[in-house]
Amino acid sequence: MIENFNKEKCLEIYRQLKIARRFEEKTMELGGQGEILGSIHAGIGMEAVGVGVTLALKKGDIALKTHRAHGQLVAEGVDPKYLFAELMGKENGYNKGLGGSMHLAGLSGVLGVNVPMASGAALAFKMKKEPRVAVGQYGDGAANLGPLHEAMNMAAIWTLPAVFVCENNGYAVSTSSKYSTLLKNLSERAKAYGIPGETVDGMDVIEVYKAASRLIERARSGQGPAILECKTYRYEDHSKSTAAQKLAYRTNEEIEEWRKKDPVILWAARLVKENVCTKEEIAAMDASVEKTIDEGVEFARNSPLPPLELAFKYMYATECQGIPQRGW
Amino acid sequence: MIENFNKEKCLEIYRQLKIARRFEEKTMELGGQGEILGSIHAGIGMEAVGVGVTLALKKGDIALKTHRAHGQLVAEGVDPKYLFAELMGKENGYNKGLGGSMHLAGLSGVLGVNVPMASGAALAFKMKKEPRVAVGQYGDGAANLGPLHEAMNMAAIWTLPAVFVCENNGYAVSTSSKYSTLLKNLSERAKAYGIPGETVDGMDVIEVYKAASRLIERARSGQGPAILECKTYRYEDHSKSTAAQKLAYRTNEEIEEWRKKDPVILWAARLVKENVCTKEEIAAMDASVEKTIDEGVEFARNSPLPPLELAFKYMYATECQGIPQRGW
Amino acid sequence: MREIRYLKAVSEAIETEMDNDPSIFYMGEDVRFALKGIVRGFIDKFGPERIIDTPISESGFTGIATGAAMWGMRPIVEFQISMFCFLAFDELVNQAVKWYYMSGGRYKVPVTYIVPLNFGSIAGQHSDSPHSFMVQGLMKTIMPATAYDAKGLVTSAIRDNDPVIVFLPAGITGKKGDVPEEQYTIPIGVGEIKRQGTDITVVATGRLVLKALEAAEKLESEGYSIEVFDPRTLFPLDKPMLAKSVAKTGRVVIMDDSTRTCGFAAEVAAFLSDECFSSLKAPIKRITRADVPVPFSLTLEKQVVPDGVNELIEKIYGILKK
Amino acid sequence: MREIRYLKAVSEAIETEMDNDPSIFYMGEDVRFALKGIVRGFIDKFGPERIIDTPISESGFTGIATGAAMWGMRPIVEFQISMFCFLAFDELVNQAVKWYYMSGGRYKVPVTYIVPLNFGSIAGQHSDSPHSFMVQGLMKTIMPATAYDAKGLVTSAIRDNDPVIVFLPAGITGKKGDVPEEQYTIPIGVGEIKRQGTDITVVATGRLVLKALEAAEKLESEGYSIEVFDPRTLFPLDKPMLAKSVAKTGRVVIMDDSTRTCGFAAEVAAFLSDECFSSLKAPIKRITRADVPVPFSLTLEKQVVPDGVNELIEKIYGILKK
Ligand SMILES: Cc1ncc(C[n+]2csc(CCOP(=O)(O)OP(=O)(O)O)c2C)c(N)n1
Ligand SMILES: Cc1ncc(C[n+]2csc(CCOP(=O)(O)OP(=O)(O)O)c2C)c(N)n1
Ligand SMILES: [Mg+2]
Ligand SMILES: [Mg+2]
Repeated sequence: MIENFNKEKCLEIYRQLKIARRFEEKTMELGGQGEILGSIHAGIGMEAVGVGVTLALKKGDIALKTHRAHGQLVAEGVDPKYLFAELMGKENGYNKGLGGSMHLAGLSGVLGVNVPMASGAALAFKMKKEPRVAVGQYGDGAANLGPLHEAMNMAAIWTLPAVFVCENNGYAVSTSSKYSTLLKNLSERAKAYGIPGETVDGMDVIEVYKAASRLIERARSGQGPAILECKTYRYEDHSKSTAAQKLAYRTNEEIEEWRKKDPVILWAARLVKENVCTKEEIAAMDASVEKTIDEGVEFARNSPLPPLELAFKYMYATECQGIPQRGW
Repeated sequence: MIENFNKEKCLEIYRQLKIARRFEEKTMELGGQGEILGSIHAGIGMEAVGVGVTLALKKGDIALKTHRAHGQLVAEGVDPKYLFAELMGKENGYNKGLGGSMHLAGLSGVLGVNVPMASGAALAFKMKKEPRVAVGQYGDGAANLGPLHEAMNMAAIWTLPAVFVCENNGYAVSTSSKYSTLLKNLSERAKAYGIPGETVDGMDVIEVYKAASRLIERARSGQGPAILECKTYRYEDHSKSTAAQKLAYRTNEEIEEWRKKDPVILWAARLVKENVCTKEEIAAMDASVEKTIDEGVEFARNSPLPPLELAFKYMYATECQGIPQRGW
Repeated sequence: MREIRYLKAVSEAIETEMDNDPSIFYMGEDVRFALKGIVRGFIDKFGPERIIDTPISESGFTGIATGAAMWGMRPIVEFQISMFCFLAFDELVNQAVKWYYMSGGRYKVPVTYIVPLNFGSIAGQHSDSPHSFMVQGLMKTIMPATAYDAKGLVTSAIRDNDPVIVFLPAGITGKKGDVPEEQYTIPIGVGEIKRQGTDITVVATGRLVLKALEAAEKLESEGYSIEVFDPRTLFPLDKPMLAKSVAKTGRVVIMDDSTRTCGFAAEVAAFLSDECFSSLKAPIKRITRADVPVPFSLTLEKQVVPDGVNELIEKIYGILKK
Repeated sequence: MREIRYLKAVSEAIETEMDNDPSIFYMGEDVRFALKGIVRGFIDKFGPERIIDTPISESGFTGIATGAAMWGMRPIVEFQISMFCFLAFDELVNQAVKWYYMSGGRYKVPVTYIVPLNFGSIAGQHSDSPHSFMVQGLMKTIMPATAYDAKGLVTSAIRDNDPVIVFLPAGITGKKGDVPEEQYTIPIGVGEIKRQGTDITVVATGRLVLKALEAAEKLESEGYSIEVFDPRTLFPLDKPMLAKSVAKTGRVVIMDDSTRTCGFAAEVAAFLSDECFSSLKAPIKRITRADVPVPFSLTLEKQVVPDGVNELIEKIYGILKK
């Protein structure tokens, strides 16, 4: 047993890590082929953060994610088929084809704003006396945005049930976090709000899970928010569109170093090594994941394009005469 | 001798404290009579901060001030007559009657933005290799604004010659700083940027001066920015317009407690007590200050109103055809 | 009917909605002490859980309201000064307005923003009337001109499932008017002909509605018949009602208290010059603020911010005396 | 003359100005690596002192640029994505634009902002063309349509002593055009008739200028004579040149790639319906984006963002075939 997880749970964690990875790899592949349009930011290499956080959530809790969180959404339980359909701009996509990768399922295209949004959700939970916690995730780059700072302070003074998870993958596009802050750990920013801040190995799903659980339960029990920084890494370039530029902001050696800590591979190895399951069971899980992914892609491919009027349908929740106006 | 200041300098400090006080008292008085329009935020009680900072500046240094800094401007050497003229909306006002109290001489009406502005000035000094330092002042309320946080971080990573002075007078309008932050000292926010933060008694002009000098010279020598928090107090209500509402967010006892630490009175008392000067010399200085103030008011009263075309004159520094447009 | 002040009408609308719906809360700077006079006494009744003082963090608390709304609350956000719309601009037009759409209908953002307007020797950064930015930003925007309209429109704003921004015009929030005791709604997007006339349609917003009525009164004695159309909702604009009025009069002056270029008045003129072109008998005139910040000196301010009556009479002479 | 790409023309203008004036520096996110392609190679020439990478702090670095400008520098600020105008909105329209005025001429803010525009399956928060907000905000706003105009206008923008915002339209920055090697300026506020015609004036901005020319070409074979007016500077608008064109043609279609309501096209229509009223022979038509965020699905995006050619031809038929 690892951390009180029985075999089934351990395998389930593996499934989550793996499907998160495979979903994003498939997305990049389909992007390369032009089947998925727009920009795609893959979180390949960072799965332990999303899955670790997901494991720490209880029913009713929410995690507002970054632009790199397609995989985390799948790990959380969103059926990949609706996400693929969204990414292909289809009518039965998760956001009806209106959002796409950068505004998927409530992920904002504007960095940092999910910290205020998560704080707002936490405020709602607190006001409704629901025992729920809201997690707001953000990158090392987004950490430098003012609205995020403002919201963290409010979350602190109002003792909101929120946890802020900084996914520090070392870079914001080409800009090293060693350049954008003088701090060694971004969790030290917690001192500006008088709340706890912790830093963990973000490549280790159990480390993330343990710290996240502790801070989430702390928040749930009314002790207020905290910052959890997870040191992690993205193997891919910043996005599908930047990859073509081959910007030399990091070395291949660095990437290879981090790959040695691969959260998916290491978790599988650990399960086998600690005799939690067999190689064959891992392989079977891989096959099952692959099937789900393939079915998802097929579903999306076979889904219809949205009707043209859809472009004007979801503008206002309460309709008013004369809007939205068309452009010609 | 106090802190290496000879008698002349000590008296000059008194003059600065006193004229800062009298300028603002007169402004409030004229505001009450309707001779000065608009909102006025008086910094009466807080003079030690502005004067202490002013003392610490060298030629070429700049201090971007808050909405409560009319007195500090005068202490810095701006002739009161141009400020009174501005506050009366006259043509020869410091801002030609276009700015008024809340946008006086480069003070922004938007809280917190003088921290980015001061950082920008510091960047300019650094790029031009000028040995100048920029001070950005802000209140305990303004401390919670995001743009300020963003700029402090940039000042830190770029090692800019800037010092950020937090004038913590305990309140933002009716909102206690005990409510708006969990921190005891707002200087602790410096930890979020990896820069030094200090807190001093903001009622003591020498304490402010000493700490400000140290941090300003530190910045000048290329060691980067710092936060200096000055604990202080405003005797008046938030502004001319809020005073009428008599909001009960603080007690008279509290005000009286702080009045005991009055920076102007205590400095005069100390000079006499430590035999730096006589009571008579203080009285003579008071009279001289009064004269300057009265002359300033007279000058402003006798100044002409601006010509109507002035409303359209200073919109663009490089003129273009057709703008600015009139409204009718 | 009972007469109450405009601000009291706003207050009543909010109070009654808060009585009836526990998911509504009110947040902003210094709202416990009701600095802007809108929620006077609310703290005693609703407590600090529902009357929430915020730190000075406009962008952050606007974002928090969005999040709270997405997860089931109905926040009302007060901006202490109008310019704070600028600090929270992304949160308003790029987040709150867009989430319902971007999420394909998954998230609703029922937030009401209350923005008191002001000018009069407070100059550059305190005198803006940023409503036209919100109109351009596609946010439902209301600007009631009377106490009656205020109560009904604010009630609708709070009940609406989209973000709605309410501008309270400078200078008229102390004015009294007939207001029913019971709660009622005025639909968003429906204007009102505040005065019937046949010679010219004056489109006026907010405080300028009252100025237009005053001018119309004066001109009546000279034999001119002025129709005054108050859109009440700036976005969406009640185009059918406006078109009908212009079909009758054929002449238009638009009076709005924001910047001229790309302001609300521009949109009205653009609409009319397309869809009501054949009705038009004269150039469409605008009376707006000048395209400069508001100067401090009162003498100069009057060059920039229209008083409303004189400028309008002059424009109307210019059109009708030809 | 030598042909170079539009983006290269922008780059050349900036490089030459930086060569000549040490007070100019360039700042933004990932500019050392020239992520947006504008300052490629600059880091080697000018070093990290003048090519400054910023953290992700749009409001803060815009404010820092303002401060640096007030104290003698001439910053150029690149926004990686257009929507960041919203995050820095206060710093742009409430600070940078207003300081010269509020200070009575004491502080100048000579900053140039470079905003690359984009759309095409990037949806809601990445597809905005926020130029009309800047026009409403009274900031000098330019949007060159050709490589030639780009070099001349960007040079003027950098030399201007006020804040000037430059929008680089989506899709056309890779297009080649004749551009002189030497530095030259095109005055801010002066438009250009890009094509002479007699039947109708098409006012088009940015990428839509090229679409208008394409449509005009097509329609010529059908016997229609189309005049294409490119304002080049959106604020201030070259009203005399526009008025002259409309005096000749009497008919107008305005084509602009921002939201419809209160957008640039609205201002153009409002101007014409007042000052050129007597010239007008037909309703003024607008082709703009629809008043919704840009949807992700390409099928839907085409319903919202005008392609330019087909919509224009249809509108022109509607007007001329009557
Ligand atoms: C406010 C804002 N600024 C800039 C961008 C453009 N952008 C998208 S992702 C990105 C890098 C973000 O870095 P980080 O927060 O560390 O997340 P990561 O991409 O490394 O996961 C940038 C600059 C944006 N989307 N929003
Ligand atoms: C961004 C912004 N928010 C709110 C205001 C309105 N306002 C003016 S002064 C003030 C209180 C400021 O408190 P603090 O920063 O502590 O300075 P103090 O007035 O106490 O000197 C407020 C809320 C403003 N001018 N700017
Ligand atoms: Mg990162
Ligand atoms: Mg204070």
